[in-house]
Amino acid sequence: MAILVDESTRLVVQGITGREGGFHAAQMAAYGTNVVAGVSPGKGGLKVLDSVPVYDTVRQAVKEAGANTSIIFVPAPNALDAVLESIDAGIRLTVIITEHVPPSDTWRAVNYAARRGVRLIGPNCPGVISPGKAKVGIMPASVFKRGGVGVVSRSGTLTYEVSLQLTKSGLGQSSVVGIGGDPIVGTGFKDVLEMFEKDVETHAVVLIGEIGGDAEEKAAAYISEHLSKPVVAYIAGRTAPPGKRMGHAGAIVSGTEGTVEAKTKAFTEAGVAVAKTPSEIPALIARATRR
Amino acid sequence: MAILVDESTRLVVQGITGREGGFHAAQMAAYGTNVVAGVSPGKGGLKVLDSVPVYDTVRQAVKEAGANTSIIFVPAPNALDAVLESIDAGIRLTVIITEHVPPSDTWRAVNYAARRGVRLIGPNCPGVISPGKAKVGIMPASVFKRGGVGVVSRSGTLTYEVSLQLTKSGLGQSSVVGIGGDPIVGTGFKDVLEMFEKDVETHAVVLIGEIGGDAEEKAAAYISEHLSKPVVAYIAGRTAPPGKRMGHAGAIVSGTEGTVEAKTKAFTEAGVAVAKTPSEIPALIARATRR
Amino acid sequence: MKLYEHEAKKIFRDIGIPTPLGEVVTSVEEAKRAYARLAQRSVVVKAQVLVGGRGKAGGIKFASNVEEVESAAKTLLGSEIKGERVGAVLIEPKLDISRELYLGVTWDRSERSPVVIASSEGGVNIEGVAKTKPDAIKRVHVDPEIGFKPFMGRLLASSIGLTGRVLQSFADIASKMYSLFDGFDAELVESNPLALTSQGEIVAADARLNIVDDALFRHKEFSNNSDERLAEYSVLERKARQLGVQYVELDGSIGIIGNGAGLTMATLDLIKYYGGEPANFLDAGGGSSEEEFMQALSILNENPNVRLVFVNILAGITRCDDVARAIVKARISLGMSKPFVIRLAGTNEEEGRRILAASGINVYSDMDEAAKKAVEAASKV
Amino acid sequence: MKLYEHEAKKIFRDIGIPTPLGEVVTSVEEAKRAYARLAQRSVVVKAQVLVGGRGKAGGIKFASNVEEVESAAKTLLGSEIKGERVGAVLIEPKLDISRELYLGVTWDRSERSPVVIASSEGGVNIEGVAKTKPDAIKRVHVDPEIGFKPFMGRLLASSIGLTGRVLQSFADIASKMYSLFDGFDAELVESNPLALTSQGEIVAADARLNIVDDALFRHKEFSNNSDERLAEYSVLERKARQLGVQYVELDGSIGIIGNGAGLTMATLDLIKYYGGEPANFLDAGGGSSEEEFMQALSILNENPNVRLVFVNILAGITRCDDVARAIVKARISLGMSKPFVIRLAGTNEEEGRRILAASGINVYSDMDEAAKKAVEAASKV
Repeated sequence: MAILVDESTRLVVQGITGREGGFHAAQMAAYGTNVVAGVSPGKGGLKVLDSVPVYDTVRQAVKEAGANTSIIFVPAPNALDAVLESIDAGIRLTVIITEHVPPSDTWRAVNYAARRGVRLIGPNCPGVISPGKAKVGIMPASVFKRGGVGVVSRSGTLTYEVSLQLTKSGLGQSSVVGIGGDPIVGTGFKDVLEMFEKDVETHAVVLIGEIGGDAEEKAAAYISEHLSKPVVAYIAGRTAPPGKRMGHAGAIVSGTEGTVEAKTKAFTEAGVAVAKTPSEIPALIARATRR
Repeated sequence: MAILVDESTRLVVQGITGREGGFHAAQMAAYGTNVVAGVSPGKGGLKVLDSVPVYDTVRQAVKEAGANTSIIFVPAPNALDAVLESIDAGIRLTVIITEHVPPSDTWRAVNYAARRGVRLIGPNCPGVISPGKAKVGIMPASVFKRGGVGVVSRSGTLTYEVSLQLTKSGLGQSSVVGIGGDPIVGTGFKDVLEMFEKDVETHAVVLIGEIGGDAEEKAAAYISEHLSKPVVAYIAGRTAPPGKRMGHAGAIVSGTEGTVEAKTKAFTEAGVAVAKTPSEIPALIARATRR
Repeated sequence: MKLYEHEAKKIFRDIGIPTPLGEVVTSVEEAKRAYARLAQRSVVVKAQVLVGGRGKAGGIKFASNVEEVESAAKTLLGSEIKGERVGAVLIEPKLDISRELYLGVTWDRSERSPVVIASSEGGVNIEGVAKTKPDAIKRVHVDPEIGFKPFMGRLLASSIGLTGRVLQSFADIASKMYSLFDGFDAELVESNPLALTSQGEIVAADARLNIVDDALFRHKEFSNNSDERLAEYSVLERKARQLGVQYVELDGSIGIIGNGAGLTMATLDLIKYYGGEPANFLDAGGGSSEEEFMQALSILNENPNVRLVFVNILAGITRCDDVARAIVKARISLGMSKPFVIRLAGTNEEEGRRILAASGINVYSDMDEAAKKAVEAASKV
Repeated sequence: MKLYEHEAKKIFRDIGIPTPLGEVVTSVEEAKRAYARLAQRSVVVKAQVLVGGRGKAGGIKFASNVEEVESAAKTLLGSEIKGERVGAVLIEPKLDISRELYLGVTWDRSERSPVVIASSEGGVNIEGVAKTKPDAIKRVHVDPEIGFKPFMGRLLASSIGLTGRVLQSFADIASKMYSLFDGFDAELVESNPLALTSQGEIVAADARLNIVDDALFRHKEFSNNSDERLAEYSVLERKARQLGVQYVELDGSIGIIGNGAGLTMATLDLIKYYGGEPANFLDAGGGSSEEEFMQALSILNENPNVRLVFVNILAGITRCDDVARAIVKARISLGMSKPFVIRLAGTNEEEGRRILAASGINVYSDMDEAAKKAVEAASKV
C-alpha cells in the first residue's frame, strides 16, 4: 500500500522542458517512478529521457500515455493555470513543487480541486515519496528507506533530516509527504493523517511542524479523536525570532500564539510524544511501537 | 400538490420597499400567498402591509420569519447580489422578476444555485402561480383557475392569454410557470416538465415557446423520452421579422434555425400536438386528455 | 449594441490581439490619401456596416492601385448593404493568408454558460461547416468559478490540430477574446476569419464585438456614441428605441400594438392566420402608462403603411383604462384618424370598455374575434 | 510588503473608503505648516512605521495647538519605535469618535480561504476581545466562485448590531476592503479602529495594507519603492533580501547557515538545546550555487557578533561539493578568519568532505554531533 504514490503511479511532469522539471524528471525516473509523459505547451511531439513523450496538453498525456498523477514545475505566474489544467484533465493527484505561488492562486486551485474531488499537494513542497515504490518530488532518494513509519511535514530539508535519522536507526518509511509551508496548501496534516491511519503498511507516524499558524493544534485535535496509531511530533522554531506580525487579523483568525510551547501543549494533551530534537524521534517511535 | 409554490410557501419579498415590490407584495398577499417577510437593506425594523416585518438581510427573514421562498424585485444592477444572498440564506426557491439582468450575472447566480442545490426561476419572468394556493409573481390573478393543466412558458402576457383561454374553456391550471425570456435562465422547460410529470394534480401540460434558440427542440426531445402526460405546444413568432443575427456563433451554438417550422417539426416528431393559434389549445388539451 | 468592425479591431489591438493596421475613411479623397499612407500595394476596402453577410453582399473589395481604391470607395460609400447605408469604409493591407480559422465567444443558452468556439475551417462558409462537419467545430464551456484559463485555449488549439508556436498564439488570442467577452459584458466576440498567414502569424482579419444592452450600465464609455449606432434602424424604429419600446417594421398594412413580446408575436401570427398582413411589431411593454401608450400609438400614426390599428392588450400590470384613455387622446391630440380594432382584457377591463364606448369605439374581449374583425376591416379600408 | 499608514490610506481613499484627510511630513517645520493648512484645532500626529503596536509604544500623539504639534513632531521624528526609525509623521484632524469598530481581511489557513472579520468592539484591545469575548468577533469566509458580495458585508454589519444607514456604509466599506485584498493580492487589509463618528459616519481612522511578496510580480506599481520599505531591516538584513536569502539577526554569537527554513530553525533550536546562543537565522535556500552560498557566508563574515560559523547542510538539490568550495573560497577571497563547524550530508557528501579535508577543515555528518561541537567550540573563541 503506502499512500498517494506507489507502483500504480503513472506520472506526467508539467514543465518537463524546463531546467528543474527536466532534472527531476530524470531523477524520479532513475528512482523507478513510472514517468509516462511530460507536458510543455508548444513543444508537443518531442521525446525526453530517451522515450518519454512530451505533449502540448495534460489531456493528451492522460489520453495517450495514461497519466494519473502530475508533478508541476512551471514558474509561479503560470502555476495556477497548470494546476487547473491538471485537475480538468482528470488527474487524481497533483503535486505542486513551484514556490512563490500567490495564495489567491492556490485558493482558487484548492477550491477547484475540492469540487472535482481530486487531491493537490503543495505548493512550495518537496513532494511525496513511498520508498522503494515511487518518488514524486525533489527529495534526495538516499536518505529514505522502505518501512513502516509515515512522515508528514510542513518543511523540506528538515523532512530529509528526520527521514535520515529514522533510516540510520533502522526505521524505514511507508510514505513521506511534504505538504508545503505556504499559508494555503492543498493538503493539510489532517488529510495525510487520515490516509496513514487507513494504510496497512504504516505502523507509526512522525509529524514535523513549525511555529506559526494553528495547523499543529488542529492536527493534535484530530489525532486525539481519530488516530489509533502512535504519533511522534517535532516542532521547529523554538529559538526563531518572532515572525513579522500580520496586523491583528492573524492572531484573531488562528486564536493561538503559534509558539512551540502552545503546539507542544496541544500535542501532549492529545497523547502525542513531542521530540525535543530530531535525533530523539527514532527512540520515541521505537518506544511507541513497542507498546 | 401543484409544483413550486403552494400552501407551504412562506414568501420573502426582496425589494419590498420599492414601488414594484410593494405593489406586488400586496397583490400576492391579497391572493392568499403567505407573505412572511420583506427585505430592504438599511430599513430593517419597518412593518409593511400592516404586519409584515422588513429585515436588513434574507438570513434574518429565514431565521425570524421562517421564509422558504423569495421573490426579487430589486433593480438589475443589484439583482445578482440579491439572488446570491437568497441562495446563501438557504432559500429553496427564488423567483427573479427583475428585467435587464446582464447574462453574465445570471450565469453566476445559476451556477451558484446549482452547486447549492436550490432553484431559481427567471430573471425577466412573470413568476409562478398555483391557482387557489399561492401566487409568487406579477400575473393578473383573474385569468387563472384551479385545475389539472400545467402551463410552462417563455413569455409573460402570452401566458396570461393562454391561461385565460383555458379558464374560459373550463380547464383550470395546476401551476403556471413563466421561465423568462432571457438568454440564460435559472429553470428551463425540461426542469418544469419533469416537475409536472411527477405532480399528481397535473393531467396535461401546455408549453408556450417562441422563435429563436433551441429550447423548444430540447424540450421536444425530453418529452418524447420522459413524459407520459399529454403535452400541447404553441410557438409564437411565425410572422416575426428575422431577429438581429448573433454573428456566426449563435447559429453554430444552437445548430437550428430557431424558426417556428423547425420547432413545430421537433414537437410533432415527439408526439406533441402543436396549436396554430392560442384559441386552439383548449380543444387540443381536451382531445389529448380524453384519450 | 453592435460595434463597427474598425471599433472592434481597435479594442482587439488594445488588448494585444494582432489585427491588420488600417484606416477608416468617409470620402473617396480620404480613401486615396489613406492608400498612399498605408504604402502597401494590395489592400482590402471594407464597408463599415452592422448587418451580417457583408462579404456575400458585395461589401468587401480588393484593390492593387489607387484607381481601384478610388473605384471601390466610390462604389461602397453611400451605397446600401442589406438596407443599411455605408457611411465609412476601412482600408487595410491585404493579408497573405494560408489558412482561415474561426474563433468566437458567445452565450450557449442550453448549457447556460459562455462558450468559446474554434474551428480550423473558418471563413464565409463556417455555418455550412457547422452543419455538414460538426466535428470540425470545437467548443469549451466556461465555469464561472475559474473563468476561461490559458490551458483551455491550448486545449482548443490542440483540438483543431494546431501545434508549436501557432498553438501558443491561438491560445493567447482565445484568452484575450474571452477577456473582452467577460470585461465588456459582450454577447458576441468573434473573428472570422482568424487568419493564419504564410509567415505563421495569427491575425484577426475580421472582428466583431456586440455588447449586451442590459449591461451597458456598466460600460459608460459607450453611452456617448450609442446614437450613431442607430444607423441600422429606420426613423420610426429610432424613435421607438428612444421611447424604450420594441418596434420593427414589416410589409403589411395592419398596424399592431400588443403588450409583451410573446403576446405581440402571437397577435401578428393570428392576423396572418386569418389572412391579414401586419405592418409592424410593436410591444408596448408590460407596464406602460397612458402617456407611454400614446407615444407608442404616435409611431403607428406616423407610419404611412399602417391603414388600420389593431390593439391587443391583456392587462396585468398595464391597466385597460389607461390604454383606453391613451387611444381617446391619440384621436384628439394627435389627430389620429386611422381606424382602430381594439381588444382589451384583464385589469380594469370594464372601465376601459366604458371609456371607449363613450367615444363610440367598439371593444372586443376575445383575441380571435378581434383579429378576425381587424383583418376583415383592413381589407375594406 | 507592508505599506505605511499614509500609503494605505491613499489607496483606501482612492477606492472610496472615507479616511481623515491629513498630511505626511518629515520635518518639524513642515509639521507646523501642515497644521496651519489643516485649519483644525485638534489633530493627531502619528509616527509612520511598519511595526505593529505603535500606539502602545508612544507613536501616536494628540495636539491642540501649534506648540503641541511642534513638540509631538520633535519627539517622534528621528526616534525609534520598536527598533524602527521614524522618518515621517502623519498629521490628521482628530475624529469625534463615538465607537471604535474593527474590520479586517486576511487569509485563514485552516479554512484555506480569505476571511473578512468584523467587530463592534475594535480598538487597541481587539485581540483581548477575540480571546475573552469570541462572540463579539464575526467572520465571513469567501468562496472563489462568487467572491465577497455586498450582501456578505450587510450580513457582517447586521451580525455586529449595525442598522440603518450605518449598516449600509459598513457593508460598502467591507466590499471595498475586500476588493483591495483581492485586487492587490494582499495578505492583510485592516482598519482598527474603524471609527463610527458622532455624526454617524464611518471613517477608517487607521489603515493597513500588506501585499503578499509572492504576488508582487502582478503589481509592478510597487517595484519602484520596494527599497525604501527596507527601512525596517538592518544593513545586513537588507543585503540578504537583495540576495534573496532569509536572514534575521538574533542576540547570540554562533552564526548559522542551513538550507531550508525548517532545517535552519531546527538547527537554531539544537544549538540552543545544547546551551549555545545563535547569532542569526540564515536560510541559504533549497538549491543554492557555490557563488550564492559564498554571498551568504559574506553576510556572516560582516556580522561582528558572529564568533563562529556553524554550517548545517542536508543536500538535496544543493550539492555538498558546491558548499565546500564556497567555504574554501570564502576563507581565501573574503579573508574569512572566523572558525567553522561544518555538517554536510546528502548529495556529493564525499566530494565535499574531500575538498574541505584538503583545506584542513573537519566535517561532521551527524547534526547532533556537529551542534554539540559548535557550542563547545564557540565557548572557547
